[in-house]
Amino acid sequence: MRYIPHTAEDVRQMLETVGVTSVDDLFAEIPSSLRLRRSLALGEPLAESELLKKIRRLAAQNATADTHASFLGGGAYNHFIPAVIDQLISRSEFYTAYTPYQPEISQGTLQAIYEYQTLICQLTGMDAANASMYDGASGCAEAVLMAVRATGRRRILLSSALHPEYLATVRTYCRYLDLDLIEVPCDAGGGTDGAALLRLLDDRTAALVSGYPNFFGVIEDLSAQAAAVHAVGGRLVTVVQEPIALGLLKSPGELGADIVVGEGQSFGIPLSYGGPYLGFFAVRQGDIRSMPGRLVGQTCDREGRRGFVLTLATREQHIRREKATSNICSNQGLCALMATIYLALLGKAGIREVAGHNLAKAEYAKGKIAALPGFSLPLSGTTFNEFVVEADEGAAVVLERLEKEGILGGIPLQRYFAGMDKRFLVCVTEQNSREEIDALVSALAGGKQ
Amino acid sequence: MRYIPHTAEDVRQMLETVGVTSVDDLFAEIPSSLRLRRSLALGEPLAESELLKKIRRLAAQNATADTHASFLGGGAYNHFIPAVIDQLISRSEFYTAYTPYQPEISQGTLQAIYEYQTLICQLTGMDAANASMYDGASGCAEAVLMAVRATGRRRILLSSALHPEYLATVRTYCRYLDLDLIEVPCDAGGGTDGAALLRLLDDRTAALVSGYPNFFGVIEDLSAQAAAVHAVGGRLVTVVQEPIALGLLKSPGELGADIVVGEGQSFGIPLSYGGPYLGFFAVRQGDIRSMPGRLVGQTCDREGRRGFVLTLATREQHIRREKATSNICSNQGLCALMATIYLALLGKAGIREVAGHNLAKAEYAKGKIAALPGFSLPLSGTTFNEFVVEADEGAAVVLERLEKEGILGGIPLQRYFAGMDKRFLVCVTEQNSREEIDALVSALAGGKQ
Amino acid sequence: LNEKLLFEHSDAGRKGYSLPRLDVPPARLPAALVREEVSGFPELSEVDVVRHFTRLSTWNYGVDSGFYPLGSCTMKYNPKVNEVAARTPGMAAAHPSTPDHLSQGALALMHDLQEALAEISGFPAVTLQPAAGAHGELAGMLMIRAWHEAQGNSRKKVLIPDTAHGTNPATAALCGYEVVPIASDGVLSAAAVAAAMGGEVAALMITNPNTLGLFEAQIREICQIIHDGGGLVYCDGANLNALMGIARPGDMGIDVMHFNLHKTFSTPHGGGGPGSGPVGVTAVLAPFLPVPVVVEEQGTYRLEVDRPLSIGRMKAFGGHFGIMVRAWAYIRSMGGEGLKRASEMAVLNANYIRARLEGTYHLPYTARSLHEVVFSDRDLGGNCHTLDLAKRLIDYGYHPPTIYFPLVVKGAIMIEPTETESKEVIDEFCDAMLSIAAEAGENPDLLHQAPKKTRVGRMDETGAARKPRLKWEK
Amino acid sequence: LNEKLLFEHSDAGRKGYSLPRLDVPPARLPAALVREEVSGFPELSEVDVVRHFTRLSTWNYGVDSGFYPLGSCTMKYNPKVNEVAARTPGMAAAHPSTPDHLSQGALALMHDLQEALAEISGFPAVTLQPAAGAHGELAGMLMIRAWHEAQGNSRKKVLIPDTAHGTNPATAALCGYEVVPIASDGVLSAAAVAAAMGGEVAALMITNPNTLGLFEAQIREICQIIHDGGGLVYCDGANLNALMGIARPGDMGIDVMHFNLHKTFSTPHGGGGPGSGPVGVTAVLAPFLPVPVVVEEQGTYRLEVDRPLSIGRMKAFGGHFGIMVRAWAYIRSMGGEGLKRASEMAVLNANYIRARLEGTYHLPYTARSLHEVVFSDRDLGGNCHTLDLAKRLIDYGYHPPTIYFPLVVKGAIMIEPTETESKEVIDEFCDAMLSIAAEAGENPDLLHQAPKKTRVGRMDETGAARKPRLKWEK
Repeated sequence: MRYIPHTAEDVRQMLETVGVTSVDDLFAEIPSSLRLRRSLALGEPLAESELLKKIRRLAAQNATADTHASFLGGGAYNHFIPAVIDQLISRSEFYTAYTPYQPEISQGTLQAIYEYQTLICQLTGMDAANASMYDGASGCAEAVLMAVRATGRRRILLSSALHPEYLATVRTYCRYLDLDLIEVPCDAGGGTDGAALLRLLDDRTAALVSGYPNFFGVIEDLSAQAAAVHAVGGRLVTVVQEPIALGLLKSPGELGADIVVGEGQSFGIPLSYGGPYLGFFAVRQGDIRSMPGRLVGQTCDREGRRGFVLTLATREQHIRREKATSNICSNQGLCALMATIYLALLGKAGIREVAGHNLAKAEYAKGKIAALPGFSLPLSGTTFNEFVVEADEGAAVVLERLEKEGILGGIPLQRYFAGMDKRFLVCVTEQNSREEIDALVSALAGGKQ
Repeated sequence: MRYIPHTAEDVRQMLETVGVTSVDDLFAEIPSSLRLRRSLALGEPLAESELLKKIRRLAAQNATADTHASFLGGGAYNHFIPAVIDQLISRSEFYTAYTPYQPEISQGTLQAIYEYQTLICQLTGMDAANASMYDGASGCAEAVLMAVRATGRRRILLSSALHPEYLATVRTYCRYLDLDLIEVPCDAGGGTDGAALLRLLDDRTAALVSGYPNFFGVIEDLSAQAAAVHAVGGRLVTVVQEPIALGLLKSPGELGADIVVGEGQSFGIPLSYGGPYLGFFAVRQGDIRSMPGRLVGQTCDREGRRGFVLTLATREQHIRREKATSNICSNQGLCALMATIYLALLGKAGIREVAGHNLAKAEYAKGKIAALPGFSLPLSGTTFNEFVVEADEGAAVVLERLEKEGILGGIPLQRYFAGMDKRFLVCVTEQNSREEIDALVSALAGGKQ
Repeated sequence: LNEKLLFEHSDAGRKGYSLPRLDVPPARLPAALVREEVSGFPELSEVDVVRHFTRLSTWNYGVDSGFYPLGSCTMKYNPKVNEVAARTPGMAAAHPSTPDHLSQGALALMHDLQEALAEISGFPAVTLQPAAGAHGELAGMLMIRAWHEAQGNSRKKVLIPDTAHGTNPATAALCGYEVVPIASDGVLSAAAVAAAMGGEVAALMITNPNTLGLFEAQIREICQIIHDGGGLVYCDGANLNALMGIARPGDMGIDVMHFNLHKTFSTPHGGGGPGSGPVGVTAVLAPFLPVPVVVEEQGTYRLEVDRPLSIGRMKAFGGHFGIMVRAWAYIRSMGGEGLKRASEMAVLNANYIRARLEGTYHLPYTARSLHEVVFSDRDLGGNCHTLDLAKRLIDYGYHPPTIYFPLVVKGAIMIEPTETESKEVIDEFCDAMLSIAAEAGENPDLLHQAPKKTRVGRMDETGAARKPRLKWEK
Repeated sequence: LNEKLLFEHSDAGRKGYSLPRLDVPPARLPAALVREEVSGFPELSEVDVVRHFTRLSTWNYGVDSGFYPLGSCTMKYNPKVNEVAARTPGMAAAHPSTPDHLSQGALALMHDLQEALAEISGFPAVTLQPAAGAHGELAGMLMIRAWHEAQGNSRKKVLIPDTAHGTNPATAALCGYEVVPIASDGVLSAAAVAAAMGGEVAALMITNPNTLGLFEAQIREICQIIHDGGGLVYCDGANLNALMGIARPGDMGIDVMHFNLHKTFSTPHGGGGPGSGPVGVTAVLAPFLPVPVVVEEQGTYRLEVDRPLSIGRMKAFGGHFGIMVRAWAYIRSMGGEGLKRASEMAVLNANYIRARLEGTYHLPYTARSLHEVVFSDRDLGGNCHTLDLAKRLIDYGYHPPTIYFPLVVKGAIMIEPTETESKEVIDEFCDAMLSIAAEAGENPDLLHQAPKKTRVGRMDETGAARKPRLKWEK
């Protein structure tokens, strides 16, 4: 057994020292009626070569950007991942370590998280960031809970242009917390409707939660939303599902956001069929102690050498138990490390350049698609790297046609919104070549161009 | 430029310190007539994503055991490579280090080589092994040179059942050294002809060089050869091109070999279209100082702690210059590390088990093929995991037919031996499933079974 | 070697990244939307970045560095082939919104994992969505509450023994429950549960084996009491590594349990995450599982989202798929007998440590241990405490055990060896523990000053919390 | 942490490997052929093996650990994407005996690399077969001799300057040549060559830039003299990193040169290998190239073996293909301008180090340096020598430069920074060098006792050689 080192002789000696005669005796405290009297029906162990064959056979049944031209986005993005990241996170000192409870032998993890926290603050324009949450959706739910704690209010306005799975997650988290969750409709541009927002805001409102860019790819007017929600004493929670956009866009902090959460998958983390990803979470100075999740802080040792530790743990569940800011008791350590390495490689110029490529490719695609008969761009708002397309013949038919030409053309909005059967969400990143975009356009047109 | 860190400001400051006004001035000693006055025609630099796309496109044009059922052997073998090996050799402390000239910061490399040397000695039954040579073929050539040095004789008998590319390499190395290279023919079993050997041996003979198993997969009678060559005062050089066989076979040392060389690719090293591989080289105690290549020895530091160093360097070119035992000035460090990890994982039981699977699969295939009309096994000698097949319709025709069914059926011997147009060499390893072997047999039969 | 922060290495104009030439016309956003630059972002070449993180890594200690007996964390060896499996391009590059019929490999693997976890635990239905143990707890407790609500029953209390993980009360609170602690005497007695049970009690949250490493021998009776009172039983599955192939929580009367794939099923801890926290439930609770659920029909798999009683989504997409691949690879590599052997050897290792240290270290609870053993610092000499012992172990080359938990043991030292450690490793560790106990009496300063062999010594944690510095600034 | 030898960890019955169940009948060899067991072989589980080598690795220093200014070794950064490229399954799993028409990707890459090396060096024909620099030297000198022999000319002498690498004379000897050393004064003079040239001389072996980091400015004249005398010129290409895009050896009159892919073209040194040593030659020598040669015809590639004048094979198969993939990836990532920039910055770095250290360390040769600079220990105080300086640099966190080479400089300190080091790194290194020079005067014991921060101190090398212990025994 390649993962278990015990030889028969080891077992014999150890049992003798323990003072029992068989391995079975070790389980004597388990009532006999509870013992499993058969083998687990999990089959024979696979040799390593068989296992790899099997996983490759399964993997071959999945369509990816390697097998298809892919225009899938909607909260998970196909960006290039430099080889350096995998090389570094594969160092076992990083990936086989646990939570850095012992700072003297965890400075690698701790310093990297401190750098991660700094990068997130720089990108979002906020004062403090935690060591990460499970993903953008759960981070969004935690932001709602935090706004409730911070304001003592129980009414939450949720933009209906948020990612539908984020909305669903917020609803799950809040299910038994006696909160009012109210959706704010969209305007014709695809952003949160400003007039409706003003109508719905009141002095019971803890927060407005909106996307930047939102689920439809549209860049919301955060300044106006911040002004409106601040006017009633509420918080603006900004949700960034595609943070590459922040390479170009004004930071939410600059525009007045109070809590910024988002999905960090774009930063060098594999798509991996939906996870593990990276929820980032950033707040203003005054809210640090009500923020959920782990935090790393700088300090020094007895000899004055700089070092880093987990800090402000008094907010957390292992100390505060039922009074904790959250029940979360891990962070996405390795994913945060990937993002840190990714952002370090890109740097100031790179993040802007990548964002620029995404924008340019998406704009190119938009222009071509808008010009096709039978297709339109129903939303007028400014977008970054994804946008909604409407097809007269219906989204399902179109997407099926694309599939036959080896193209994953986008996400049918019918999946989330009843009645949107003609619309689908198209995402174009720096990974899509002009050739691929042209092929998409040509296939949309029915291959008749 | 992602691999060059110099900013414009760095360059300015550095030039100022150097005391020149431009980078071009640094090259002032190069006569102007020798300066290249144009750009190198190597095209635009590729971004990392483009490079990977390009290499994947090229890779897709190669047939491998992933795309075909492969029965190719002949000096390079398709064995399973445990994932642990790549994980460990990818630690940059190993793969980005140089030759361990500074033992204080190279104990990792040094101890691993010491372990490698030990494993090779255990496997071959010899007293000392060097830190490795380029490959089996060049190691074989170095063994010939060493036999000449050790005996002061200039006549070398080479079994004609050695790998033809090894023979060719020996001829190249000896081209201008005024030696007599004489081939010993094969017998009907496919081994070195014992009678011919006795005729050719004389007291001018420095060595007999033969394979174990030999190129045709046949297990030679080393004891008899050792007795014969020792009787005239020569050395027996044993060449092991498939060392997995040593998991089952008596060690060459036990049978009387004086120098054992071979190819270590089978020990966890990727096929990689021919290299880099691993030449191993082992000798008897008395010959240590005339052995070529690096050696690692155990010693201790000033405080008596055990440690390892490069040793007996006085044999080598950087000290002995034209009197060196060889001009080799590197070893296959990382490949030796792969082999060390591989053998450590297999261990005493594993090496035997893998060898047993190879034998069993090859015997199964032999039995099935021998039973096919139109096919025969022309050599009667005992084999390990490869064997020669003769096809009435001709090897080329048969192999082409197999190719069409997705099978790389073997190596046509016509490639090396004029007149052997009906024969091909078939290799079966633990990687070939019974299903694959049955498919081979069925395809050989013309798919009519 | 010291290593500066990324930002301190930075030099204007460096980049460690390359893009292809832009093959479409450049585009611009309206100027009002555009920021100047990402102020403060580092500028580094590839080699700068590689050296930086390579050096940082050397200040860490992982399972591959040595023995890591962190109690309750199951720091077993993380097989390397599982890393390869998770990186298989068709798995790692699969987009979560790919149509089901083009994701059959991923879905088949998830379904197979669901089934395997069901078999191991004895629960008929499993969700893979939760991201970590605590997330699974939340999902589990939400299902319990949803079940009660579906019965028109709005009980508000949850019983939690004093040995519980801190996440248990935190989770109960997130579900709108009030926590009622129950005292145990190492092992929870049915009588104590009976005394606490009442019509207001929605559930009991229990850990089995508990955080003292002891089997809750009265579990069947306890479940019966809760069920009879109209409640449900939640089990924290953190300690499942003691039970695989030995006994199944689903057979004990438990209604819901989460799994920690990063503990029991060997996926790496990643320096704090990502984990994965699937949840198994009884048939009664199956309709309440979060969506999506992977469903098989005639060899075809699909993500089912239309489940009217579901508690909804716990997060976006289907869960930590990359972690599932690793856990699946582990289960398939071990097979049923292998998993049983793992639990057996884990328990043997813990008992062997107990036997070797028991005379020297104080053992507050003496019932037979399963996969972990909890000592206290009571008998340590020289005014040395658990923290000093832990730091001294670092100098001996070990990661310390979990300390000061569970709270019911003063100065707790909670040791979980796991099955991947050999007798040789365990013996050397026990020797070190015994040697430190001797040092505490003879030369306590060795403990108080420890660690000495690390890059930094004991940190000023109070200062860190009093005036938090949470990011770098120029 | 100490770490025992593999064999000392071993315990009977452990295994870190698994095989599928045998799906054919077992077979047996005749008993007389079969050994008992591989006596002494270790028995370990997977975790044992992983920890063992992980720990060993931490005692090493690589380019990713820090600055590695080993002169003449060109320890530049090894790009990570190249490692991925070499591991692409279609490349890493390709068998060398696959028919050419099923190996077009591999052959196309090799052909492209041949062409790129030809363009960089100015030689029209290139072989990729040699396994390392010294192996390339051997191939090159064999071709020179074969050419002479083909002319019916059996000259027996080879001229080698005193600054040459030790491999040069060793190689000449392997080709049956007698070595005639020529004295240089840092740079070789045409006059000295003219004086040594004669009808017995087959070739000159030269390194350019030479091992002092100086350009052989009279190279054109020197080649002319050799050619006029009926000889050929071999160039050791170890120092090509100074010249890419600046000047081409093939344009200087040189006839044969080897490349070190593991130096100039960024492939990792692997702790001593594998390298790769292609050879470029003039059109006249092309027929003598070793076989196989990759040939292109109308977009199809094949391995050509039938070349009657060829010197034959240097080894089995086509060479270190895995290394070629990395070098190809590097060249394609850099492009023509990038390679030139690499040479420029490599030379700038060396000159900057020279400028910063020149007042403090003795510089025996003062001609303008190219990619490396050679100091001596003449001016070091406190009876400190080059070895002491080197060991003290280790305590500062650096790999030492090459020491005591070239032989023409007493106590040589040969520093080659390469282009991948930033000004920041170089400045810190120079600060360390200056600080050590000061220490030598003030506190020489710091140097004599160094290194102090490593796992082991200076080793007893004499003892090791006197009584060699080359393998572990029980």
